[in-house]
Amino acid sequence: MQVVAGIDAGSGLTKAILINQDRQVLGKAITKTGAGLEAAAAAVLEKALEQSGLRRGDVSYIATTGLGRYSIRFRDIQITEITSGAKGACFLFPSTRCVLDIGSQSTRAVRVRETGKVIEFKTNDKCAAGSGSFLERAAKYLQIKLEDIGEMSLHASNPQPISSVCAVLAESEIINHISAGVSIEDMLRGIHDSLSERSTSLLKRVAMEREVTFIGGVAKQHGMVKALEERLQFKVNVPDECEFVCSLGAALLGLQRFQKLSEGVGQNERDN
Amino acid sequence: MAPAQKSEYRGYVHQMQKTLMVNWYERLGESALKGWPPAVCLMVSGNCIELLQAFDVLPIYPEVNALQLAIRHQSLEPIVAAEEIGYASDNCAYVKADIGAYLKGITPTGNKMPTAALILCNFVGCNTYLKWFEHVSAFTGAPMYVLDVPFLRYDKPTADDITYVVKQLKELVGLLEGITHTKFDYDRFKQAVQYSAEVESLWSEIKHLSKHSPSPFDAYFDAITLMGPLYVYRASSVGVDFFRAALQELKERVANGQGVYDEERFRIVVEGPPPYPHFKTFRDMFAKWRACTVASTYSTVGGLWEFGFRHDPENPFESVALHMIENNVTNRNYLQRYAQIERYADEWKADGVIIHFVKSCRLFSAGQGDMRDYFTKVLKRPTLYIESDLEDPRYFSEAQIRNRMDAFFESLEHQKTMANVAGE
Amino acid sequence: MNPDNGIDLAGILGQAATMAQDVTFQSVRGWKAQHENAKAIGYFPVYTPVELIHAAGALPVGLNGAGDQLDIQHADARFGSFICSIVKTTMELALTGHLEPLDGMLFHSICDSARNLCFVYKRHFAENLYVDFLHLPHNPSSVASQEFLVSEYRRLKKNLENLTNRTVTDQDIRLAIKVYNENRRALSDLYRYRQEEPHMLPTAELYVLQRAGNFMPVEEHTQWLKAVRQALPNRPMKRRDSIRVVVEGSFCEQPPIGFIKILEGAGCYVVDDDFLLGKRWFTEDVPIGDDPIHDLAESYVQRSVYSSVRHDWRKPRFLGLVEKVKAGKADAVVFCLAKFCEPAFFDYVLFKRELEKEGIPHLLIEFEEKMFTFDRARTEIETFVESLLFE
Amino acid sequence: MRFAAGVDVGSTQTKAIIINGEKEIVARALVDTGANVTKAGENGFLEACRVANITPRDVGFVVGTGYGRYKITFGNVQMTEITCHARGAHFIFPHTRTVIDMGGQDSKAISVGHKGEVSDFVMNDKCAAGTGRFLSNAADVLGMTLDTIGPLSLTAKNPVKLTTVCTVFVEADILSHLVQGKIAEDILGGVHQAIARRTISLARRINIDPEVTVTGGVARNVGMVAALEAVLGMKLNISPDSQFTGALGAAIFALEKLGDSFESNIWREGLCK
Ligand SMILES: Nc1ncnc2c1ncn2[C@@H]1O[C@H](COP(=O)(O)OP(=O)(O)O)[C@@H](O)[C@H]1O
Ligand SMILES: Nc1ncnc2c1ncn2[C@@H]1O[C@H](COP(=O)(O)OP(=O)(O)O)[C@@H](O)[C@H]1O
Ligand code: SF4
Ligand code: SF4
Ligand code: SF4
Repeated sequence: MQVVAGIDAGSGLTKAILINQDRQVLGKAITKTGAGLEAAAAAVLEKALEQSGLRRGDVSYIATTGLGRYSIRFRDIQITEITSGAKGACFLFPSTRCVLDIGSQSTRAVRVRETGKVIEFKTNDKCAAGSGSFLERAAKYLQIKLEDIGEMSLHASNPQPISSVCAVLAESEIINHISAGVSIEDMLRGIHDSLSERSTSLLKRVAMEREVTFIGGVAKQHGMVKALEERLQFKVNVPDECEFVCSLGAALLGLQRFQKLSEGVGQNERDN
Repeated sequence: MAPAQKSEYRGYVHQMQKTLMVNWYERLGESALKGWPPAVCLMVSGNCIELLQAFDVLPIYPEVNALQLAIRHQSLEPIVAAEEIGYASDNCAYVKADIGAYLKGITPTGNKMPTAALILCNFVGCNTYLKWFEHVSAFTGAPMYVLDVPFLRYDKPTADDITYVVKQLKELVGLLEGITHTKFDYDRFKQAVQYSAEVESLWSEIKHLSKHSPSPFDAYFDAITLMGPLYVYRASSVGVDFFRAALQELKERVANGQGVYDEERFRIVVEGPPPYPHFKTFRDMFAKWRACTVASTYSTVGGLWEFGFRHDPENPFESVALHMIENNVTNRNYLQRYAQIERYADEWKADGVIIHFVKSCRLFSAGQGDMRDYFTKVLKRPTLYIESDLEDPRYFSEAQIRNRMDAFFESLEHQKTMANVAGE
Repeated sequence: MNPDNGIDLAGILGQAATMAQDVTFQSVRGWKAQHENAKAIGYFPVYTPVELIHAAGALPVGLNGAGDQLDIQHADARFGSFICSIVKTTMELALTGHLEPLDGMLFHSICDSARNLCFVYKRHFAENLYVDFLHLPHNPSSVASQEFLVSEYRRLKKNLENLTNRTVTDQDIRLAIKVYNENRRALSDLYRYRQEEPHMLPTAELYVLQRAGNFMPVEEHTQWLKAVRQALPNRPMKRRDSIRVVVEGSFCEQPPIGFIKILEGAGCYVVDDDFLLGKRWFTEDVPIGDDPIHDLAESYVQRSVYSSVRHDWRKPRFLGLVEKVKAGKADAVVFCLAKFCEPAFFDYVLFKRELEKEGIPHLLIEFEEKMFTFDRARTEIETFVESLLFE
Repeated sequence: MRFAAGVDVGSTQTKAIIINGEKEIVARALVDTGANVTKAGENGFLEACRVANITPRDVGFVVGTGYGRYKITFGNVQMTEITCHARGAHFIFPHTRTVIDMGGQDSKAISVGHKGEVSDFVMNDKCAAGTGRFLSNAADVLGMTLDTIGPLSLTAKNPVKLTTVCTVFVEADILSHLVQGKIAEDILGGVHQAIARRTISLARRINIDPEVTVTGGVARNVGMVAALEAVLGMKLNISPDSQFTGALGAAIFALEKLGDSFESNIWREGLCK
């Protein structure tokens, strides 16, 4: 049996997934990244192995992705989270043509081919506006739990838009809304509306096509999904376990690469 | 806090202005339908409308279209459309609004706009214009001619500068002959230049009226209203009639002691284009303090006439060239702009200068920090610096700007009170 | 500095790397110490007639900002938000006294920010610094534009004569044209070599080699370039699994060298670029005839490389880019645009449109000369490379 | 007794000061602004009244200032915090010619005339980069409190370089430094330096003439003060009341407006329970 591991070393969480040559998932695990990227990666890999009853020696190939992909010295290959996210999304939803990934720091729109290969992508990097941390701060500010945001936003009756481009300054706007008596639900929906507006425009910049698959931590928020669907006027795919999409993609790409290598194709030497 | 004051006066001039602009748009609409008369796209700054008038060619001013969209709160949609095809969020929003509007088929009046028979890029200072018109030409397929105007790098244009522009103007004549299938009529050109000279005298006189206290009109907000006819009708008898009537009306106001505000508290010089998407809000911030703008650099983008320059029917080509090179704010160098503002502040007896930094427009804004430095530190003029945009509504942060404006006027008031105390 | 036959490639490259970003201008100071009463004239990118400066016996000094060598502390107050970094660092260099070795500074009509910078310079420094602005014609289709440029060059020549206190003869200019033709040829040789054997000459090296030329006499620089060219084929270098790209958009503000390294490290062979474009802005030798100023002007109008700050509506720039891609057998274009560089960002739209028509993949990366971490850029470039490598 | 009050409703915290006819501070109050600006202003004012042991009606005149000043329903007049900070700083340090105010969401620099009047000012624009909020975020990421980061930053040996002064992105930046094994002192040293540089670069737009007084909540941070002094190369005035400077300035204006009268002409019954 061939076993390929995909490890996604993110700033907050590190995730690992194991697949076999038939692209079946053998095990997966998640852990807090903490200070040591490599240690977290090793630990999470162990956990996944344990879950699937395998040993380290069984793993034929390790692909890493995410911010810390270079810090994991025991990798065989590193892949960016954009490539692996697209791959993972397309594996889960084969008709995907565009992937929207909203994480804590950035929002990305990716247009892909059937194979999951990236054709074009755009990231927002000017400002933290329009990404997950914006929501995190809002939650903190409104003193509600992150997990509740999605649900609450669904119950909005009169959403209030947020116009500020800055996550920090948007707080002042939030304050204004609150003192004007706007409900928290309406405010959250307003934030989701502004986020989906920005995401839609990002999607349009990569020449959006259907179907759209929505991944990243923010995809967990139902309210956000709904706001996005309303703006796009069509349904989007949302994977059940969006946190594993990137590690899955990495594992799949790793498998591809591994099989190629076994056929004797030259080594990719991009690392250093 | 003093109650906000109603600031706008709405006179006969305003009605007439509206009619004139509506007529212009209607003629453009007609041209779009019938394909005649031909229309030429050109830039407001240092425009050579005289030459177009001599051929009866209609001007299209993309900037005027863009600002109309912004004033009507319709600029965001085209801007976003343009960004979706690759324009950067920091590119000049005038361009984005114009291109986006073209892509989406939006026009300021809802009428169709004619395809330009010629994209005449009269390069007068703004490098963005070159890009803008190249893009319009690329998207519409219309032919383009760049009329290159050397930047005014010294106090006066060189003889070579003038020769260069005159030669190009003559090439342009050939192009216009081709478009209109008519032979160039030198006398008509001279006549057009003659009209311009008259309009310029009237306009200049109007601008000097704001030296009165109270000023009969606001030389930023109201002046903008008068600027449309200045670009579209300058070289025609219609323009002469309009500005004669405007001068008459404003003179009457002066005679009756009518000002923008009953009690004018502050006299201000404004530098930089206005925030069109928030025009009214911005004006109200002045009105709250009864602060009247007595002079503005923005009102000289089309031409700078209050210091004496006139088109000259005896030397029509040279004077058109001189207008383009030397007598509009956009082609004048930065230090000349400082001098212009200082002259306003001095001769128009202003209490302070407000610099409106516009993110879109590097022509105006690159270096305004230094300008601010010069006015506050060297000339010791109270100067306020605020930032927003002239077309993109997303860059106007109302609370922040209001805060700065209030603080500025609070300090002006304080200084005035103390000067009075000292004077007593 | 004169490399013998036992060429010390590493030595030259090392020296170049040190010089490339030296904001204290040691080599310019050294040159001035050796040449009594000689002047050094700085110039802002892109299109400077360095030949005229050389002919006046002065040292042309290319200023490409201050990279990450200088913290902007004073210039922000002059050029605020939404203005590119090179304008600020060029101001900062002057405000902090770094430009003391220079006697003059030239600017041109490339963009509104650079132009206004020229006049802000005049206000602050004109007392000790000759500051001039050249209007380069934007209407090359008109016969008048060449005449105009001749008049502009003559004006510059006169000003330089006043500054250096000597008469510049046609023969001086012809000689200058000749040495710059040689320099350009040597540089083109290296470019051509890199295009053929990109693994043999990393772009980061070619870049510093080029940039060092900003601060040294052109004749010496040419010798360096030739020596390097000779030594290159003997290097032990490994071929890598990379894609061939053309870099577009860095004609004025320059990306940090670390950024160029990242670009290569993430899997790109740069087969053509517009870094330091001012060094190579004629496509052919400038002819050496009876009226050398006329030859220079004619070359600008007829034979200069396109860039986002040169306007020639006879031939759109996007066609130039496509040609470049084809000539370089490139797989893709990477746009490296300086943050807030208006000309570059405008051109991107039409470039993109044309590349898509031609089916050429492209990527846009924004940089600032003073940036020093490249994680985001690296991720994006890698993704792009992966999108071309993985199928 | 005559009393006048200044209430400074800031973006982060609300400050209230009550002074008597002799311009002596009789009460201070500091409350978090939180979500309800109107309430924050009220709470601050009531708290100050409580401390002073007087009723709201005893306060003859109230000047509201700060970002939320328009939401102060019980105030007589509103003035911008710029004017008030200049006045307050001048009151505490009469030789002040420059005020650097560092608050929760913005920073500003003010040129002050001999009588405490504003002659010029600048503020940061649209971006919360490099403000007090930036510091609190940095503290959060490192799991520390605002009180400790300043002193700790003073012990930095090799301050790190920050990529961004964006208040939001800084979290990632700090995390990546942590990942690289940088110690908290050095990270904090870098954070403070970055803000100091940015603030001074803003302040250079006006004339930074001595004496320079730092006001606003961030002035309570010794690390910040040290960093500012290092960049500027001069000593700075810091008052223990730095955060109250705006409110104090407002109170002084209020006292002037009150003139010789004692009583409020505004009915504050709603506030007296
Ligand atoms: N349980 C949850 N419920 C709602 N939102 C969540 C949840 N977990 C994470 N998020 C959102 O997702 C973001 C993190 O997304 P993620 O894709 O993990 O980011 P990254 O990979 O960039 O660290 C958070 O900022 C938050 O807004
Ligand atoms: N004890 C403290 N030590 C250090 N910094 C503090 C302390 N208390 C408050 N601050 C800083 O002061 C800021 C609030 O300042 P303040 O001037 O009240 O702002 P605003 O007027 O905008 O509310 C906070 O963001 C915090 O960074
Ligand atoms: S505006 Fe806000 S989110 Fe954007 S850079 Fe500034 S602080 Fe960061
Ligand atoms: S940059 Fe300025 S002058 Fe040029 S088109 Fe834009 S707004 Fe007009
Ligand atoms: S980088 Fe771009 S915007 Fe800046 S000076 Fe150069 S050409 Fe102008």
